[in-house]
Amino acid sequence: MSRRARERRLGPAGLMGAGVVAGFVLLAVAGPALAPYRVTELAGDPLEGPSLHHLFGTNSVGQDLTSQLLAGARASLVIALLAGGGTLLLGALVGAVAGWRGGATDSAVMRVVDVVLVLPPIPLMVVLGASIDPGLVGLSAIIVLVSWPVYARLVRAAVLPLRRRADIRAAVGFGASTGQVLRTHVLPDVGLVLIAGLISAVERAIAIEAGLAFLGLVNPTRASWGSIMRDALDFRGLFLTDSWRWWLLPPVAAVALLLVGLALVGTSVERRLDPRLARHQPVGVDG
Amino acid sequence: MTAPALAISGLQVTYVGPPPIRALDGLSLDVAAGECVGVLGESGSGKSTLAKALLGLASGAAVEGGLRLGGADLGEVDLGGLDEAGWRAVRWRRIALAVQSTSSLNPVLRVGLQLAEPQMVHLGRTRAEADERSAAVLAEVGLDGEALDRYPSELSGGQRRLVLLAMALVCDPSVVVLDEPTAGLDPSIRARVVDTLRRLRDERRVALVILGHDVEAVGAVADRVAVLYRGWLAEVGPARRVLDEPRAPYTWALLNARPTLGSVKDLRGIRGDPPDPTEIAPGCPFVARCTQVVDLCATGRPPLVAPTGEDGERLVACVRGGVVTLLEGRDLRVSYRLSGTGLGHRSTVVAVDGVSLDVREGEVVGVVGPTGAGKSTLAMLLVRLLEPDGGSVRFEGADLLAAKGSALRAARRRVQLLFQDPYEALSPRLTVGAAVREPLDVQGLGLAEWRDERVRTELATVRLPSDAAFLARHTHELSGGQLQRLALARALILEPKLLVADEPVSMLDPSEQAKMLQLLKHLQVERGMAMVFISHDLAVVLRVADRVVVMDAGRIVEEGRGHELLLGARHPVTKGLLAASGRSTSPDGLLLRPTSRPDG
Amino acid sequence: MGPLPTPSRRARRLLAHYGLTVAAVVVLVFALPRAMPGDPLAFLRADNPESVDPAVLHDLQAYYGLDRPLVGQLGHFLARLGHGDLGISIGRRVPVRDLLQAHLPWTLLLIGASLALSSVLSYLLGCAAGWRRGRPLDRLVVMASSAVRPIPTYALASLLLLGGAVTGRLLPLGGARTPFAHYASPFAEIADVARHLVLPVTALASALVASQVLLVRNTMVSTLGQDYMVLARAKGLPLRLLQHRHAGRNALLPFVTSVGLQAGFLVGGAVFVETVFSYPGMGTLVLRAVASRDYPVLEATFLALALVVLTLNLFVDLLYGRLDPRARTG
Amino acid sequence: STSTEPPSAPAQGDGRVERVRVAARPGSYPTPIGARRQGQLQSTLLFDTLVWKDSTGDVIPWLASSWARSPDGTEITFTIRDGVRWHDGMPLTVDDVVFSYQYLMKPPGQAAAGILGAVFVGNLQEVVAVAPDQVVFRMKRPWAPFLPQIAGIVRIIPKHIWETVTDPIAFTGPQATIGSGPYKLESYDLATFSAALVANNDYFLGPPHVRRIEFVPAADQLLALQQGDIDAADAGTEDQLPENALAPFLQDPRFGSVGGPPEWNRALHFNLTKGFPFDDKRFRQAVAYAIDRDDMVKRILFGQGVVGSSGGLSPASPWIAPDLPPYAHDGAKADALLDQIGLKDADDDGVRDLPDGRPFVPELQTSAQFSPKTAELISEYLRQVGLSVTIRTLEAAAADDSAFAGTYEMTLLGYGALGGDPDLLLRVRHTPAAINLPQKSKGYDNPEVVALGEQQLFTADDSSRLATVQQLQRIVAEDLPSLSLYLPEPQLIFVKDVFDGWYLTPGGFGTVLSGALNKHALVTGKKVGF
Ligand SMILES: Nc1ncnc2c1ncn2[C@@H]1O[C@H](COP(=O)(O)OP(=O)(O)OP(=O)(O)O)[C@@H](O)[C@H]1O
Ligand SMILES: Nc1ncnc2c1ncn2[C@@H]1O[C@H](COP(=O)(O)OP(=O)(O)OP(=O)(O)O)[C@@H](O)[C@H]1O
Ligand SMILES: [Mg+2]
Ligand SMILES: [Mg+2]
Repeated sequence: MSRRARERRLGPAGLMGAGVVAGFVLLAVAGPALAPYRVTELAGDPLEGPSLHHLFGTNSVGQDLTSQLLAGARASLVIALLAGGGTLLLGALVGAVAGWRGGATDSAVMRVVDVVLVLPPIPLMVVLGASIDPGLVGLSAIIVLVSWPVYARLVRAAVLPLRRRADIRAAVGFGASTGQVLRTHVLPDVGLVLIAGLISAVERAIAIEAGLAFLGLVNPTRASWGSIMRDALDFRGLFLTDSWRWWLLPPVAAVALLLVGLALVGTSVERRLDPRLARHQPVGVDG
Repeated sequence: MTAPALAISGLQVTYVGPPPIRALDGLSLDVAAGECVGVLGESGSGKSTLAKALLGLASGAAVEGGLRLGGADLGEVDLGGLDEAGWRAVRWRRIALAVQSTSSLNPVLRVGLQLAEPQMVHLGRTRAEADERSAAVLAEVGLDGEALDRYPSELSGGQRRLVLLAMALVCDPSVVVLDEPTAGLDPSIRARVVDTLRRLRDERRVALVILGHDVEAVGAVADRVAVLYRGWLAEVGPARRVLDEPRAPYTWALLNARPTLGSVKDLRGIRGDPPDPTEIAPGCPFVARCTQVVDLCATGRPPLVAPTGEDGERLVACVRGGVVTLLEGRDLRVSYRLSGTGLGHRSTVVAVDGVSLDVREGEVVGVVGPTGAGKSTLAMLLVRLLEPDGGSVRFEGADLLAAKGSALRAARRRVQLLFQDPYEALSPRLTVGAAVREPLDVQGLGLAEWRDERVRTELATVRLPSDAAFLARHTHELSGGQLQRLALARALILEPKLLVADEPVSMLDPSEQAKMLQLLKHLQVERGMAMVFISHDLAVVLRVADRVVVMDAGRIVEEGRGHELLLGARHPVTKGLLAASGRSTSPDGLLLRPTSRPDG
Repeated sequence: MGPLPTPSRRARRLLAHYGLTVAAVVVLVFALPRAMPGDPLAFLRADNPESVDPAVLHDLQAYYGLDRPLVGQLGHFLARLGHGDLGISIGRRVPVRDLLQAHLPWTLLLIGASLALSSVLSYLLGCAAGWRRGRPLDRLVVMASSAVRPIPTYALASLLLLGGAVTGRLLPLGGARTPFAHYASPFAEIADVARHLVLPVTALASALVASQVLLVRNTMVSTLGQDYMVLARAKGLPLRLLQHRHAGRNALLPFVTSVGLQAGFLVGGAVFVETVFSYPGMGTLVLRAVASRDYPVLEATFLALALVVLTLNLFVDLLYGRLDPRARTG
Repeated sequence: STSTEPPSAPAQGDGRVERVRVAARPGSYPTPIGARRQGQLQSTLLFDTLVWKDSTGDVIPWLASSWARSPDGTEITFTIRDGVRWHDGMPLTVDDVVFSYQYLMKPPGQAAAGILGAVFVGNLQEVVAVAPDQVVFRMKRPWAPFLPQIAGIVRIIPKHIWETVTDPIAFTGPQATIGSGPYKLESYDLATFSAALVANNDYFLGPPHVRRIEFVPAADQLLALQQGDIDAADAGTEDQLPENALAPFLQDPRFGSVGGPPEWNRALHFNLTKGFPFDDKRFRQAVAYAIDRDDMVKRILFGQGVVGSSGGLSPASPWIAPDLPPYAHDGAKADALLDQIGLKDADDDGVRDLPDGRPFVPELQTSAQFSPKTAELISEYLRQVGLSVTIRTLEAAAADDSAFAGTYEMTLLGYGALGGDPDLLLRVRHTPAAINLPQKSKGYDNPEVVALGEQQLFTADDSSRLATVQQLQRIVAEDLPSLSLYLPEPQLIFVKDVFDGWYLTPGGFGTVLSGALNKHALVTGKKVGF
């Protein structure tokens, strides 16, 4: 595919977003090799500001924040991928089946969804955290188990009306299998929902990971962006000194940048999925 | 005369794309108050685009040209320079639209509110007043006022369509544009809608613009009809005249292509496909599909002008002034002298007696008649293989009988006769290859290789083998069916403009006959040939011909469109032929109206 | 819109469905605390190293009914619940009902205010952005929400706390009201409570707005391509009606659904915000109860929060039925 | 027109302090029996004990004006002050004193209080009033820390209220806070833990110096102090702040600060039941040598703290043994010890292996309640001597549970009571196996230590008790079942104008292990004396 063709597909904003995401993926892959120190290594004095030795300074015990940020890219992306993707996958599968099959399957699945949905998430995670071996995979599993119902309901709500739609009935009329219908009609149609869902699932995963650390509930990973934030906020003197500038802001910015990148890609893809979007021209905006 | 209620001049709408699509291309049309103009056009011709452009809704498109709303008491509005706010003041109050798609109703708002809101916004009515008016209009189009409390999803497709129609009327606009107003309605409701529209036009002097592809539906109300092809008007004129005697090649082709009541003709669309809307060629948009193209056609958009012999009411956009007559036989007569039975006493048989026959571009004229009616003789006359005793034959505007030398030679190339009996027409000495090649050799066209190549293509066209072995066979070694195809290939190799086919399928069994007929019709459409199709079997002729003449004893005793003959044969000869073809003269079962496309 | 239809099939089904959910929740709410590692008395002991006497420990276990088998405990719990008795907090030695009465209103206030504010804001901003798809405002909204959304709620709250501290005494940094204040009038009291709400609500609502605004914007955008928008425009309706009646009503539907869906996480977010701002809501109560495995408090708070979420969902379901006629017939 | 700001007049003509505000913290309702955390602290202000402490940390008379111990130390007689009244106006008598003690020794009071361990109850023969103003405690054996540990802790409760109370746990009404203390409970908010305590003008020491104490909710103590929401803040208790973070307060003349002896520590505990090498003291010593505790004080406490003593007590405690091994950071020694016990790097991958060749990867458990940095630092130090540690972080209650159950190999704990009377710590840590507490290193049951622990408890004579305690420390320092890592130095920052009589009581007061709200200071406004 030529550059121009790619550009047409994603648009400049989408390309930019894709670039950002790709950059982070690169960091995640190459990060540990680039890192000047080990994550927990006592590489400098406590609370050194940014310098040539420590580009992002050091934290309160003198660990190098550059190395932690680099390592965090991997942890956060893995969480984002495993937990965010897993959440959406599980939710979408359950939601699509419930919405598509309807009837008894639907009501049974939705009862389970509702119960999980109303349980307070924090204790739920403590319980799960105690029974699942913590680690990136375990943590992701916890996040998936707690957050999937939201997406199941979202996807189900998007799939439900499709069953009545003429074009999809027609496809069934041609003898298309459920799999084919889901792939060729349902998926593109709920694509918008899925993209929005993926972005929100990813950011929710990142936030939950960080939040769990903050609440001191489970803390299985020591090198995610969330745990850097947690460490920073844990330090009582954070706002009494100017250390928050190099300690708190970079991980916040990194998470934000990653998510903005994803959002840009998402909004660009949405245009391809829904050709009707092109039809609307904003009116009365200037007048 | 007062200013028209709606004046469109040079309207050009281009969807910006990419790729850019020129949906309307320089369209000009006036609609007077109390007049109903039908815009007829096939799918994608730009009807909905026109509707949107008229209300300033063509978003994503560049709109050029003039739009003007006028009328005796309303004052003029130049729609050209309006901004969104300006449009807002005009929409619905002056010009309203009944849209095509029933998904245009907002699913989450009650019908009542959707009907009321333009009244409240534009006319300052209270909700109660608006509801009262809405109920009245709904009743007028045949819907119970109870529908006001419903949501669109609770109405049927037809009911939603009526709501859309009523919605266009609630504010008493002076111009109403209706996009496919009757599609998907059952006949009684449709009649009611038509009735309402007539009343609007006559009593309230509303200017109506009806957009549609359904000739019957548009023809039912429209005073005038404009025919739209690819965003360009091919023809404008009083409804009956346009529909009965189409002048523009497109209109003519369109009307020929449409299914008609009781038609037994095989349906054939217009040849070729609509041009790619993304390519904006300079010439006539119909050029690629037209059968009467001349060089001039490709050089500029033909203007809408009154063709010769028509008043100013009737406008046609064709550089050739509309469909031209390819062949014009006038008052032809010929008689054969019979060999005397004795004493020098001679008698004559008048085989063709004062026959006049016109063949228009791309038209198939069927000639039927009992044996000995003079059909083959007429064929010979038309191609000037027989000199008539009287009358004239004009081909492509030139007198064929007077042609000489190279002019005649050129004319011979453009008119071909497919002989009734291929055994006779093909010399048994010739090989297949030589037989087919003969016309090229005679005309001295191209080089040897090219001719061989053409022979092979043409044989393939008539679905005969084209390998060397086959080419080397002698004609007498072929079966009757193969022989007939060979004769056809021979006739077609010169790419004639007119093919006179004399009983081209008489030698064949029914199955071969069907295949041959389909081939012939297909080639006729795709090559844009006109054809005189001669047969004594009315059933066959009706399947193929646009127009049929019935001959008996050298005279034309009846002529008309296929279905007209079928339904209303008057002459005993015709009736006899029909009976012979095994058809009832009153095919009531065929009287059902063609159903329009379902909505959605 | 007319009045709600009398208990229809839909309403009855809703009720049955919610009843079932509540039943499941009640049992889970009992099981969940007990599934966590640790026990409530361990915390007491760790906290007060002198209370090590095994006999004393046994007495305490008996007092709180912890020496019974689980089934017995469940039966006791259900019986208590039937009488409206929520038990006594093991860690704080006060009736759990009093604790709920003290904390629940604040959480309801915080969640309610955040939900109301964020809903109005996300709706307005989302509509405006979607309407101007691709224009600067839209870009700004998309970017800003993408940038704010992933910031963990507690980090955002902490940054706000810092901001609040920098601005001096303009806004109170903690608590729900000025302690021991005497108010001249009810208005003064309302103003005081409102001032304390500003920062927590800002923290919670910005997270909510950031996640909801995109949803509204996206549905708005897909709404704009619909045929009914073309007709609405054709009718010459003013922008306001186009945006809010025709596009907005449709864009509202997924938004309303998602509010119900977010309810659980809204409660979760409230925990963070309450912690940072020492806001005396359910969040702080739950967290402390989790840390001390205070079973009676955990049971009651889980149940209360689940009921809050359920009620919100019920409300959303009913509202959805009123907003979308298709949901009623379908 | 609002008066949300309470009248603020710090000091009045008589030098009294009208109001002091401190940060509200979690805790139970301030009942006199079994209250926790802030509730416990508040109950010391509402109720009185027989004796108390001042800024020296020494026991001073309180409800008892004097006391006398029999020569064999088994009998203590208290003389109760005259004219003391309950908040409801009833007089406080010796009967109340006797009732208060007896209430705690049998159900239902026993379970509710949980204060007096079986050891003491088993040792106490009787509590009787021997005169209208005298109470005598008779014990089987002399109970050395009786004054600070028993008489300074048991709140005297009004018999006329409590004798009818059958369920003291559920007894939390206004009646439950009627005591004889210098303050009365004016209001208490369950949601925010905010409370207002007002001076008891009929107090036996005269109207208290500080007239009103408010516990107000604060998101962050230092921020609240900066904002003027509170008048005193803990700058360091468990977490320390870098110097420059405190600079705005320390350099501002409006603020004063006062410190105290460090008494809370973070310690590394080994689980000896996990077998080799945890049950080998050379391994534990090697770990101690490997850990650079001075560096920890620098990095974690920003230098504001001290390295723990190998004997377990606070280095500032008067009971400390002077000649304990310091286990100063020494990598070579650690290496040598590890080599000696067979933890060698057999495959030269930089990680020591078990004698059977499997890599040795001990697990270090830590609670999410504390900063994970301590664990990370330890893993870094141990890395230097070839020990590769996995860190396992558990949610607070789960970590407690694990510490109780002994499901760890090595764990980090945080606890106080390292100053004051040594009994509390030593007995808790070195009692027989039946009593199971997290602070006790699992599997360490040296009979010699248990015997010494008992012996010091029943030694009335201070100097011989000191010798016992020091001997115990020496053994523990050698066995090293746990290693006290570091102790932060507590510091209180306060607004001078409001009240500057604050001090931090060495060894704590009541059962409160640390904190500034010693009622001696609040009532008298002095550091010592009345
Ligand atoms: N929004 C658009 N963007 C680009 N091209 C368009 C758009 N709408 C219509 N067109 C193109 O413009 C041409 C005219 O379309 P239009 O909808 O006006 O046809 P129509 O005559 O109403 O057809 P139908 O009878 O099927 O409704 C078509 O080639 C169509 O593909
Ligand atoms: N060469 C001829 N000489 C004399 N009369 C002829 C000649 N050819 C045809 N005729 C007569 O002219 C009349 C018309 O004949 P023609 O061949 O035109 O009939 P047709 O309509 O073609 O009949 P069929 O359907 O049988 O082919 C007939 O009466 C026929 O007998
Ligand atoms: Mg159309
Ligand atoms: Mg013939």
